[in-house]
Amino acid sequence: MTDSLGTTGLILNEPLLWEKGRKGRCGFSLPRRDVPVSALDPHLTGTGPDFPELSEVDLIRHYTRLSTWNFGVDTGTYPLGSCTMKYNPKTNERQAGLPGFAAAHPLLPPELAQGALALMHDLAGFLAEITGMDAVSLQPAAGAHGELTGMLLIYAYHRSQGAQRSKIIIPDTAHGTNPASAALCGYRPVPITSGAQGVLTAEVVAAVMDEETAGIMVTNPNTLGLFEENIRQITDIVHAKGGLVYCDGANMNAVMGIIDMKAIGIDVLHLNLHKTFSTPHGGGGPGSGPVCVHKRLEPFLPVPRVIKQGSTYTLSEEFPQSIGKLDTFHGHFGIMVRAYSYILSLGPAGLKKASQLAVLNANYVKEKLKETFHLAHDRPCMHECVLSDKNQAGHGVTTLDIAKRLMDYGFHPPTIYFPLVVPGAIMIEPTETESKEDLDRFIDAMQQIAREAAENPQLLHDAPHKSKVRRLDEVSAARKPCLAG
Amino acid sequence: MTDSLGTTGLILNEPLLWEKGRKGRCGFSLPRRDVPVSALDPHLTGTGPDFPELSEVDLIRHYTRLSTWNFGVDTGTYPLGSCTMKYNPKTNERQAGLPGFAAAHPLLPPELAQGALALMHDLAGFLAEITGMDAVSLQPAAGAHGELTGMLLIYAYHRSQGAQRSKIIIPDTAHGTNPASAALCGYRPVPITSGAQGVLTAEVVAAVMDEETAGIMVTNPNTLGLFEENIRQITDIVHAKGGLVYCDGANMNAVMGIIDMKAIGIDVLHLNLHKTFSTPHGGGGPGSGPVCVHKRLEPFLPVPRVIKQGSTYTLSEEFPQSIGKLDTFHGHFGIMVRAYSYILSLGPAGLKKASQLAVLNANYVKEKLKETFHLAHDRPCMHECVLSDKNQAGHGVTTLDIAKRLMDYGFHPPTIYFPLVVPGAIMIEPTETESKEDLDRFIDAMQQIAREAAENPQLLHDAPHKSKVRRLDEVSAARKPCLAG
Amino acid sequence: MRYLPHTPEDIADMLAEVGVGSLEALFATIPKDCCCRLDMQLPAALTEWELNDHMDALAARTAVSPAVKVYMGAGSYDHFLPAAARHVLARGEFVTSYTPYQPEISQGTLQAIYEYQTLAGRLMGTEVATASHYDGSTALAEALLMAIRITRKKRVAVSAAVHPHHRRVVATYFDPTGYDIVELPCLPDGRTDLTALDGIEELAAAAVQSPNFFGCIEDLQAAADGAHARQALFVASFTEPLAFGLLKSPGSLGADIVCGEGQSLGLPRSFGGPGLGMLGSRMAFVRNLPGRLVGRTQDQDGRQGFVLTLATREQHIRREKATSNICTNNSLCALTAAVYMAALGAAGFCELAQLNHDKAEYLKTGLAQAGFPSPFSSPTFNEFVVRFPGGVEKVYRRLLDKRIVAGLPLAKYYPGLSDCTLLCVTETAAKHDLDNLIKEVRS
Amino acid sequence: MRYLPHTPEDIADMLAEVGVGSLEALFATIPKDCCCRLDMQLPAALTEWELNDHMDALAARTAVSPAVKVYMGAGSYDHFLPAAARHVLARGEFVTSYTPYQPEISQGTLQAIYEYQTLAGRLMGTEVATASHYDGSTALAEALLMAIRITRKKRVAVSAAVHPHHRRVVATYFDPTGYDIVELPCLPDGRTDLTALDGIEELAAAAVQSPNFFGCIEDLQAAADGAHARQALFVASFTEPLAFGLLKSPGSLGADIVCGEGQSLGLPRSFGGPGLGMLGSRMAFVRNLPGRLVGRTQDQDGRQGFVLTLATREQHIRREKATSNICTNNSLCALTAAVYMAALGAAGFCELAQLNHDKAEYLKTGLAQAGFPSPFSSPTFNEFVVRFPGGVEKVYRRLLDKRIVAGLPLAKYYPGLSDCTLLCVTETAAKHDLDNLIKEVRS
Ligand SMILES: Cc1ncc(COP(=O)(O)O)c(C=O)c1O
Ligand SMILES: Cc1ncc(COP(=O)(O)O)c(C=O)c1O
Repeated sequence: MTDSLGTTGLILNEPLLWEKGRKGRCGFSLPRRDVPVSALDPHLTGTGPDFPELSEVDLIRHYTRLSTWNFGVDTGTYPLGSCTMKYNPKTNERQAGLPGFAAAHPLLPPELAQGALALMHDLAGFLAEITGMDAVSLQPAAGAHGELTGMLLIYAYHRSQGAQRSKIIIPDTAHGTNPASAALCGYRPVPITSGAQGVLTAEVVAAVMDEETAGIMVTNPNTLGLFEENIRQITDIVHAKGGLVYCDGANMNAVMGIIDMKAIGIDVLHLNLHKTFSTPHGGGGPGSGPVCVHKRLEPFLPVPRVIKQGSTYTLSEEFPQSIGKLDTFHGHFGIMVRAYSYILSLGPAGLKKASQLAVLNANYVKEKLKETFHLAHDRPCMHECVLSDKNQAGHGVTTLDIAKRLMDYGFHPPTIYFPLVVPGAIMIEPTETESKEDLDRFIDAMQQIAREAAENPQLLHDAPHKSKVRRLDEVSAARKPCLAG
Repeated sequence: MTDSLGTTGLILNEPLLWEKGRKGRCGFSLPRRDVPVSALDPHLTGTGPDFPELSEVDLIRHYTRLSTWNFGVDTGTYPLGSCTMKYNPKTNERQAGLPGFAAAHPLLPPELAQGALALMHDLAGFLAEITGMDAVSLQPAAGAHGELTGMLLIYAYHRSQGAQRSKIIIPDTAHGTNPASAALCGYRPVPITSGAQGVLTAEVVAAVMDEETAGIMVTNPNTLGLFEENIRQITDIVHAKGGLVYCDGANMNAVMGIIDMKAIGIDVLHLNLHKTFSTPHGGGGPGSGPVCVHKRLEPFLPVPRVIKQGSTYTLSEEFPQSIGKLDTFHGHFGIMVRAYSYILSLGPAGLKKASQLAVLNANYVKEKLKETFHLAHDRPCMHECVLSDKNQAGHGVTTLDIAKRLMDYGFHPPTIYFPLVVPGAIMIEPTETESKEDLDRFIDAMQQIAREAAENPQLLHDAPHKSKVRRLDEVSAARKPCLAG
Repeated sequence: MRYLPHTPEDIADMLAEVGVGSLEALFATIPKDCCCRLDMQLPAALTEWELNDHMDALAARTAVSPAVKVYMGAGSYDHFLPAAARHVLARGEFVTSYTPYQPEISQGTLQAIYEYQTLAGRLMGTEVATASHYDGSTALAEALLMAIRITRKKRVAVSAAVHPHHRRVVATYFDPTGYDIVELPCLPDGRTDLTALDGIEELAAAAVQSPNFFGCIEDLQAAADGAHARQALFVASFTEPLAFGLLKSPGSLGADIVCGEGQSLGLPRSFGGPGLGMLGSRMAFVRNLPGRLVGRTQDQDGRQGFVLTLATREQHIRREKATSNICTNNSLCALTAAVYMAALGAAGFCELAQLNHDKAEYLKTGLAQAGFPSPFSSPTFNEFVVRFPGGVEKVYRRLLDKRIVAGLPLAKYYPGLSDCTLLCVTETAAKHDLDNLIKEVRS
Repeated sequence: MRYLPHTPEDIADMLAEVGVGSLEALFATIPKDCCCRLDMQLPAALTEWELNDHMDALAARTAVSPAVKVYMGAGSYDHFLPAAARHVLARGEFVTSYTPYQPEISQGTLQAIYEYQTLAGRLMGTEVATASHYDGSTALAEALLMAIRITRKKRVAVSAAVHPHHRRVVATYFDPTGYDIVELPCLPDGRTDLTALDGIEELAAAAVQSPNFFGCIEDLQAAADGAHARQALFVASFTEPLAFGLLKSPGSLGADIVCGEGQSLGLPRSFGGPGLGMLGSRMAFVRNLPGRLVGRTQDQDGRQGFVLTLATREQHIRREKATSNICTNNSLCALTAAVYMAALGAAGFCELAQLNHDKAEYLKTGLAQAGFPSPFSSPTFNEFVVRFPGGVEKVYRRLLDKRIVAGLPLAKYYPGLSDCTLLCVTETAAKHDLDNLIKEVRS
């Protein structure tokens, strides 16, 4: 089809929940009362929350209509850089919904929870094998939580070495969660700039690394989609000064079965199961951010840990040096079930193939678009490539305009204005589940948009044209916040 | 909200299945081969069907996109007359999906199928109780199939009486399936016209009923949404001449717990479980059309029949006068599970309440719109009311224009141009699951459309404006049929 | 009740608007002698949670795998159902919409059914396929009536190896029509004796099923030639369309009308229904086809779109002169089949068919070696008849105690095969289960 | 593999376009000394069907009702989950979308989360509620850090009756910060001893959970007054928000910050996660709130719409100066809670809360009459502590053999309560099961 993938169709408006319904309705089947009412001391009781009252059909239509205002991976191509918006397999939902998992209480005595414990034990083993690290904690609830866990591990390690440190090195390409997580541990981020090639040089690291510095946080592959090729020298430098190396593994999707993280000197790394391991993002979560560590950090891992004794699994708290607990129970078990299912569905060859194809897709898009859009670093990339609006600036067209216009073509925009080191960044991560035809359509759209930028920039300033709402006033939203109805 | 419920938003185009995909893809997990290949005689084997090859994500996106081009009860108000588009409860889907039902083989020995047989036995009993009839067969696959079954029963009955008859009386308000089903039995339909009041008079029936006539097919409440108030006299007349009375029970939703069909002289009646009993229409089926009969017709019911002996259920073929089988196995069991769940969820009081509210909703809409749109019969209606475009004709606006314009307002149009006795009929059946607010919005939309008809008829001729496609060329579709790609 | 949105205030306001004093009064126009019902004797309403418990208990009283191994096909087949298909098929816009009489807001269903018609035609080898029928048996009955309409002749010949239930449904449909049905007997090899066609007068159509009820693959070309030689149409039916991943399509072998049961294309067995009635023919017969058809067209802006078409064949236009009385069909089942065929794709469909055949062959050979050969020599797909010289009942009972259902005993359907059972093996049966079955039979 | 769309031809064409000879060669820029991996030692890929069998077997090795009756809450509650909620929550547009950074095509998520924030605020009695946090424990940790930011003081007091796991997580978060945590002991009646607040210097906040870990309803007003008297903020936490259907909301009792675990609002227990971290406060503190917020605004045509707002608090703008490091939160869990709260509605929520309370009271009274009273006199909601003078272990084991989990033995958490267990009863427990439990305990 030559015409745009994006078009318009009938969509239903829908009021806010409390503008709907009528007192006296209920969309829930209230259980039968088989015990007497027993009154509670009246000065304790209140009037209950002021919730709207809807019928079941009100409820179904409300959320069905809202859902149609959203764009998901199930809708179309979603090349959101750094977010790995790959296809979320439906069988994983089936597995997570099994009563034996979904209805299991987290504090069941281990003998009654062998299935859940076995799954966690084996998943941790799989992740250790995939990254090459020695031990894994599944407790962190998301990537940033994994980063915090990693920082706490490094903090605990240095304390065990007898001397705490105050700083941590963080490249300018790092995701915002990196400095924020470090700060939670009281570490002062020491920013370093990546080299002209878009990767860190040993020199800049050597220049700042000292005995006051706890270590470094590197993202590898980094947020420019490049492999940190000096990583070996860098980790040597950091280790030489008694520091540790944290790797933000959010981009692991590029290198499964290709890089041994321990071998390149990583001490601790977090994974995003909701990226690399295909669990759905759910409009912003829940995710899961396991940390994988070098054996020197294993004693500090969160508790409880699943231990296998013979053929039975138990939970152990017997790790006196542990940093403690990161969340109430075992972490996001429901997400672990999905990731476990994904790993078993692909197997080792499939996982490696996924990484290879993710990298192939990114390089394909890069090659096809680099003539039209300025490419920050013209060299082979990993899972994503970073373009910018430099070539379009002459027409007064910005990255934001390009992103909004892509919606009219039926695509979710890439990540924009990140990483910060590339002005007007357009960060494209296709992932391996996009087919060549889908990428070719995306490339066509980008090229048509470039033409429009030259011929009719207003068309882009006014975009999007087809979505249910157009550009929103974010300024007054922040100035006079209205956060509840 | 004062603005229209209908708006436009981003919708994705999607090519035909075979314009998608690539040879070499497969969206299905092929089972592992654990037995040797054994070749089949090559002159029997072919090349296999030419199916497109898609990945799982291709498949998910294809059907997700297509679904967004559709309007369902889950989307909004669907007042399609005679179709009873009530809310389809989601718990019913859960029940029908239970492995013990969904995975059961229809020819299991009865001792291994007690659960399924018990459900069928009890559902038949419930339907007999709801209609007041003596016995029920669940085998018919839809309403028209139930009509055919009914005709076959009447045919078998007359044969058993020693003399076959050639004609059957069918009112002009009848649904097209009535004469078509009668014709399949070789009966010649004798059309009669309903009286000025929109109901049959005893006189017109008496005038045509004779010993050559097998009986009459009445729809009660009829397709004008009116109760056939002379039904007692009519059934007496038919019975007096040795005929039988068939009732099309598609409109049973109006009278559950209110009318005893046997008491008013009905000999056989079909129900649409996909209307009255809330099972989803699925874009045109599957449905289920059980027939409920007077005991004089019971010996002729289809086989096998579920028999309860003590606490166990068996299947019996021991009915020598049976008309035989109507479909391969037991009928649409999966639909029966949903209807059974619905009946148990509402209970006797809930079913009666549903009928009362269905009638209330229809009368409310009728009263609110009868000033604006011509009302065929200005009298209390049952579950639906029939308006027409008579008042708008002056502006050159037709029922079709009004129906198409309703889409822009976010409503599914009513049934149009049926029943045939009302020129330009607009047949509105709200059902009981629509709330007063929803009806008020619908009424507003209809009134605004009436204003538009006067002020700007072209707006209506050009409608719909918001849907993904606009009016389609049905003429050339039929003239040069393209039925496959 | 959570499905009923009306509050007492709503009801009061609406009654006032209608000018009626109570809900009961809404029915005042109904004559007293139509005696309003007293309360219905039905179980009191259950909560959603009581219903779940009740249904779980009922469902638990029906034997399904893995608890029981069921080697039975006979028109209802056990195939794997992908989670991805279930996911898209649960979309409310597909499930809760009516027949697409308003095409502008029904393009999802319409394009999907158009795609189904296309894939179904490619599968059956026909130029056109309908949007669906109730099931294989009614599709066959409608196909035969269609042949009678086309040929204006009054007699049909149906093979004794057509599914017995399909033949019974045909008999039910034919009973009042005066048309007659001649049965074509079977040969010792398990296939239809086509010589029986000789000398049948007034023949409108001959119907043969392949693979037939015994699982045997018929010589459809010969059957087509035989029918055509008598100026009759040849109707080819089926119950296991997966076979066409391996076999030549009926259309390619000369069938004028092809019909059958599509349950095995991704539909759960669901105790026998809903299934999917499939029916296709040559384009020349399109105006004689029963049932609904979706056609491709354009909207007023020239955009591609789809509509229900050739409605002049149908009851809502043609009434008693319609080609069928069908209205609601099995649309969602057709959609399911389309999703399934698209998921497998050409190569996957063939591979799955081959696997079905090979697993069935594995069991067939194993049983033969164990001393229980098939009485029929004809090649089979994923079903076959096996003879237990000592009688079926004993073996069948013994296996049942081991939670194995040894197929469908044939005595009830074919007295001549009273010591035989009809076994089916699909991709869901693991080799070790087949080995176990052989072992148990032997013991 | 069905998730990987690339055909060999696709790969060849794309490699050519990229100018690279093989998939391996794509990684040529990686220095050799970064030693590409040898093959990973992982299980070979399973088919969808093998996976189903494997997962069914694993899941079968975890005890859930109805096979086992679990009378355990302790932060994870068993409530009925409506099929209707599950249905809408499976919509792909909700499940497979990312954080709504592009509002024009994310209005579904944005309006739904705005609605969640509103209902959550009404439930907690706060002017503003965040879009979600990981769980109740991290919400509490973030709430206390927030109080420290607001008050610029360095010490927090946390009740010993706050969920022990929540307290451990707070300790983990606080460890590197140098801030310190004072524990407020409990009174014999099971509530927090607020007099312990006396003389605590530099107090940023006092945190009390109600109903507390023992199920006891705290005097939040008194706690708020106590904290405020020391110019400290009062943080009220919870693990069972259903209680607010019956009890006064924490906000209405003077809490400055309210936080807790929202799992019981329609989320499956799922072996402990994902849950829902809820957090709200007075509007005055909005710029100190951690985590994401959705705000209402207009588009350029004046249409109502929603956006992520006040992002200057967040890590992607403020980096190390952010109010939290959180990025991905538990959005779909918040959506689930909103659906659940809307399904119940005001009256339904209260009625369900009352039923939980009454069933728990029924068991509590029954056990007391059987000679097993609660050690605590304070009123409770749907959880309570019961003492087995003979020791917990014996009774607990005996009941386990009857497939009953008699709550959570407290020895591990509170040595002083080594002969006590924490029992929970929700609407899912039937009277006859409770009677049976009492009988078993008695015997
Ligand atoms: C490079 C990088 N690091 C860390 C994160 C944070 O992960 P999460 O959002 O799961 O907390 C992200 C995700 O946005 C990321 O892209
Ligand atoms: C009055 C009436 N009778 C019969 C039918 C036929 O029912 P079905 O479509 O289930 O065959 C219908 C449904 O359209 C109807 O409205």
